[in-house]
Amino acid sequence: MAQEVAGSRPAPTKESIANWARATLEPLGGTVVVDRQFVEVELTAEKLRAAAHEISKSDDPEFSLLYDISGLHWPDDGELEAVYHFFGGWHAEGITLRVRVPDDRPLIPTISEDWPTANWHEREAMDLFLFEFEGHPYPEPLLLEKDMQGALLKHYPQREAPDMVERFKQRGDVPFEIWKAVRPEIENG
Amino acid sequence: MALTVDPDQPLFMPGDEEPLIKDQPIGPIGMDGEMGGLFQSLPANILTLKVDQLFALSRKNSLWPMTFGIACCAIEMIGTYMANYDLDRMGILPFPSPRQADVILVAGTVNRKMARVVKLLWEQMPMPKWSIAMGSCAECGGPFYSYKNVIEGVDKIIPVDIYVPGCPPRPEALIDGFVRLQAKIMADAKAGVWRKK
Amino acid sequence: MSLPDVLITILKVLVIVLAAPLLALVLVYVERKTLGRIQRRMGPWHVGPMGLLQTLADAVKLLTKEVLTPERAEPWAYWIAPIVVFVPGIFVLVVIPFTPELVVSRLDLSLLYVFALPAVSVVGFIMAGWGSGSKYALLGGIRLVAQAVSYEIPLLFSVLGVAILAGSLSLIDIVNAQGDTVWYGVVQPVAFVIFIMAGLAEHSRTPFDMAVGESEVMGGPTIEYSGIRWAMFMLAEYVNIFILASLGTIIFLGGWHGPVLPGWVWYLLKTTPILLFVFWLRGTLPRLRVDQLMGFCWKVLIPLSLLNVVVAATFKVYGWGPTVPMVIASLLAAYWFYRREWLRVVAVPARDPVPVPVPAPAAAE
Amino acid sequence: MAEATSGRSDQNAEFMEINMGPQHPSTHGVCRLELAVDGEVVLSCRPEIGYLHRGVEKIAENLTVIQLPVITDRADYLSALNTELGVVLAAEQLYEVAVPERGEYIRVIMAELNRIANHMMFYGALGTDAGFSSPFIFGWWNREIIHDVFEEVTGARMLHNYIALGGVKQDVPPNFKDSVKKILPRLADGLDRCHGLLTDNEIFVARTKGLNPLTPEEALRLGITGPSLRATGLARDLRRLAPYSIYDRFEFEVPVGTVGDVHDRYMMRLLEMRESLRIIEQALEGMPDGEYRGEIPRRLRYPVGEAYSRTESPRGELGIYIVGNGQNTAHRVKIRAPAFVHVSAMEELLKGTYIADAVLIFASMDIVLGEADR
Repeated sequence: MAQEVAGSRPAPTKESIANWARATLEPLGGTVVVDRQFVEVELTAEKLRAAAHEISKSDDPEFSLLYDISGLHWPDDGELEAVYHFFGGWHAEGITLRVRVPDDRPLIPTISEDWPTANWHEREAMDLFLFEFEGHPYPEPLLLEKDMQGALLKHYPQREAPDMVERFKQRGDVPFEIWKAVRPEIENG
Repeated sequence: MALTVDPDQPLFMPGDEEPLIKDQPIGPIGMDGEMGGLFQSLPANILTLKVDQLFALSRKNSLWPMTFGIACCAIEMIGTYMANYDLDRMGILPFPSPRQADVILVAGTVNRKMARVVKLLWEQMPMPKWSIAMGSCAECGGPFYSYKNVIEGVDKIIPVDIYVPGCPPRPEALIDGFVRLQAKIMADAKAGVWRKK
Repeated sequence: MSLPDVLITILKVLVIVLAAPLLALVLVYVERKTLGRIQRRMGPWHVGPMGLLQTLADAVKLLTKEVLTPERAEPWAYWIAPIVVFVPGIFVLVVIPFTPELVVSRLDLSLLYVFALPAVSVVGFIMAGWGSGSKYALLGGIRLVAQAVSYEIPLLFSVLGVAILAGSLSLIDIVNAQGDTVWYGVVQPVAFVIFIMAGLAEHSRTPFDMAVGESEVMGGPTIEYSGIRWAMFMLAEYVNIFILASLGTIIFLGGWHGPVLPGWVWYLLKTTPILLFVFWLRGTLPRLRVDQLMGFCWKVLIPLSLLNVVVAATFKVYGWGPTVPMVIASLLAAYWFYRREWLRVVAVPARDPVPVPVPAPAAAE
Repeated sequence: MAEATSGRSDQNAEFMEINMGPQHPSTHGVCRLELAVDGEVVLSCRPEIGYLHRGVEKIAENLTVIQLPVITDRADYLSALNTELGVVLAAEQLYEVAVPERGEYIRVIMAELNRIANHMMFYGALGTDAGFSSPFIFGWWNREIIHDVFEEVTGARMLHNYIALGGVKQDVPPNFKDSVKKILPRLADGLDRCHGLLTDNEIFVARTKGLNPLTPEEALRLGITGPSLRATGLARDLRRLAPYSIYDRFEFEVPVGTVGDVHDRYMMRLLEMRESLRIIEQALEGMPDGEYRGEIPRRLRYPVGEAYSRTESPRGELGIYIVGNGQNTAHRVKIRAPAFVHVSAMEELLKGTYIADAVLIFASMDIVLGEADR
């Protein structure tokens, strides 16, 4: 598909992608924003699967690379946001989908039928942001174990800097003679 | 949102009795005596110390580390094996299997998922065995100390002999670590550490 | 056999049993030095003068390692495997005639004896592979057996030609037969090359070390061994290489025959190049895949070695007359086989590259 | 691909379950491949990562924009300078900071040197997986030459924290130009040696030609980018397609493969090294004197907004997504790692191959686990 397209047609520009987005994604309830770096479409979670299918199926502005799914956590307005970056295979333009979900019920439909690479991106988002992608073929944890998930949420506990004085006390009086035995060995070679 | 994070409770490996993560005492004290010296039960006298020093001399000159790199320190470890800082001239030859290795060179960050593998490899190695914690990630968690998934230092899992500081440590620092380990092996033999007191 | 003869033979066998490990230590040192030289670095240097005591230090360290048996292993198979692998190497050393008087026993079927015994060490590798209970060991063991057994055939055929020429199966007669006439390596060039290649594959040396290569099977059947048992596998490998090199000189390069120097010096002058060639291969050739390995043996080596037997027979019967065209024909056949059968590169239809439109300067903001 | 991940595809086949475990000499770090093997043929493979997950993105949220390259270096530790370039381009997009000419030229030279060093490491790893250790040493001679230059300029061999907001942290030493001019012929000679050792080595060709060929559509469907995608015939190189920094001033070809098999992927990286040498020569002539770092705003608070930078890292296309919300630490730093996608593509690529080939295919994707796990 990318083969015969590449040679013949000029690369799509940002405006042509914006028009295409207004034509196909607006009916799905998406609002198109153009003044950002790439054309952005804000969607509700239910319409995401249909929009992803449209993007993967579309041929004029050809999109064949799902770059990544970045999760964002807005703790003050209690929402989780998933940002999907799609890019063209033989041209440099791209389109971004944004989905905002309340963080106590983060349900997003999976898009791994149309985009195979989304499989692992969604599993990673599950690990790090506790999203729930319903319909995911293999929702096992990828990076973190079950009891450690949700690492990139803002209230995830972090380890404070160690208090060195207390750590030496905690080590107890370890006899350092053994190390002294090594010292002369090194000094005189 | 169910955030069931309790990373500080000790990590249990399936089927082991005491938790994986606990402070290991440093150095040879941690190893329970039988370090492969002949006639362990003999006390430290003139004859046994001389025999130990002969074995220590041969052990220090043919330290075989295990090809087991985790992160950026592994690249510097490979750099040390290569032509410019050749470790083969000191008799240090990397081996793939833990059975033939004497030294476990933990080069990189150990997180909770990797801790079980490091412990398993350490137990698979036959005695006498030593361990080098290479890089600040292996010593104390390094730049990733604040992330709960990272174990702050390999000495929480296995007893460590030599700490090589640096992030990543230069090949010269790693060679200095090996030289110190050789000195330590000779010192242990002289001090009769392997003998029953 | 009178009593003193028995004692002398026992003494000679004892010397061989002690010489085998020392010989292996020297070969390990030479290999690590040559590998270092190929890769522009020094081999072992710090241990002893010029690193000479390095392999001694390795041996003593391996002797004093802990003796452990993996809990998933079958104890008997695991314990006996190193012995079954190491001992045939020593038995074969007993028969090799370094010089007319420097040989332990003058067996008149020594050629047959020399090639029968390494087949026993293959059983040892199966015991090691299955006995140590690890999947990689099993995989490595099965690969090694398939390789060793199938490369036994071209090895034997390549030597069959020489046996026909010399008219006897005793190594000493073969060397004496080469004394005045031309060496068999010249009459049978293809047989010599096949002998070396099949020998390498028999003991899984590079480029045929599929079974013990460390990037896939991490050391093959010897993965679970530690300490002295692993050392026995290593010693067996190096003793086998020495046997391969010395058989190569005896059968193809006319053992101790040489114009002025004494016999054993000529023997060493001919064995060391073959040894260095084997070590040189270790530094410069990658590894074959299992199916390419087998294809190479069955489709290339065996037909060529059969052709060689025919060449030997014609030389025996008709002398030099028709043999020269036959030798040339066998060389051409070897090259043709090499090009057609062996290097079957999978031909995948090439496609023309997909041009990506370079964005007009205006577009590149 | 989706159904394979839900466990074994065919239950009845009698197969052996092998773990090419985290500690395996040819997995280039800590990734576990669960292979279901029938004899020698791999039936299904399920890659398992997470053994090196160190929370680079979590720690990046505690750091200011000056400290950010320190932690992102350790994500992809083999091409640290290219990752730094991506991070700093995104930060400059957010802070709207101009970079002087000299800074841009120094960045391009260092990034291209880092690309050569990374491809030399790839060359060594692929050669060792093909069966012998000499390529590692051949590759590392050239890496050590480049390490000497890196030490002169940035002070560190591998993880530099040298490219900073607005240019570079400190100016290059006065003899920089001729020290780099001196190593270029040595690198070109080292590259020819590497070609001589492996490229026309018959056994290497027999093992890698025609192994795992890919068409552009399959590669794009699996998300493969970078040299492995160019090997399939699609000449997609971000330095040419969406030129960032000053790459549009240099003229260099984008090497393109024909079949997309392991041999083509290997050739792409070797030809790319030659192109990088050409870029460095042109950049050395064009490097002006003067300011090496533009002026940076006094208070380094992150402006509210977000920025996405795409750069051509030696492994694939690296995307850095920084979201700022007014505090002095970033709200979110997302690293789009090509290695992460290539490991997920392994599930599809390793089906039906021999174990020895599976090792080669894994090595041909040049995967660094630090970047895949982040």
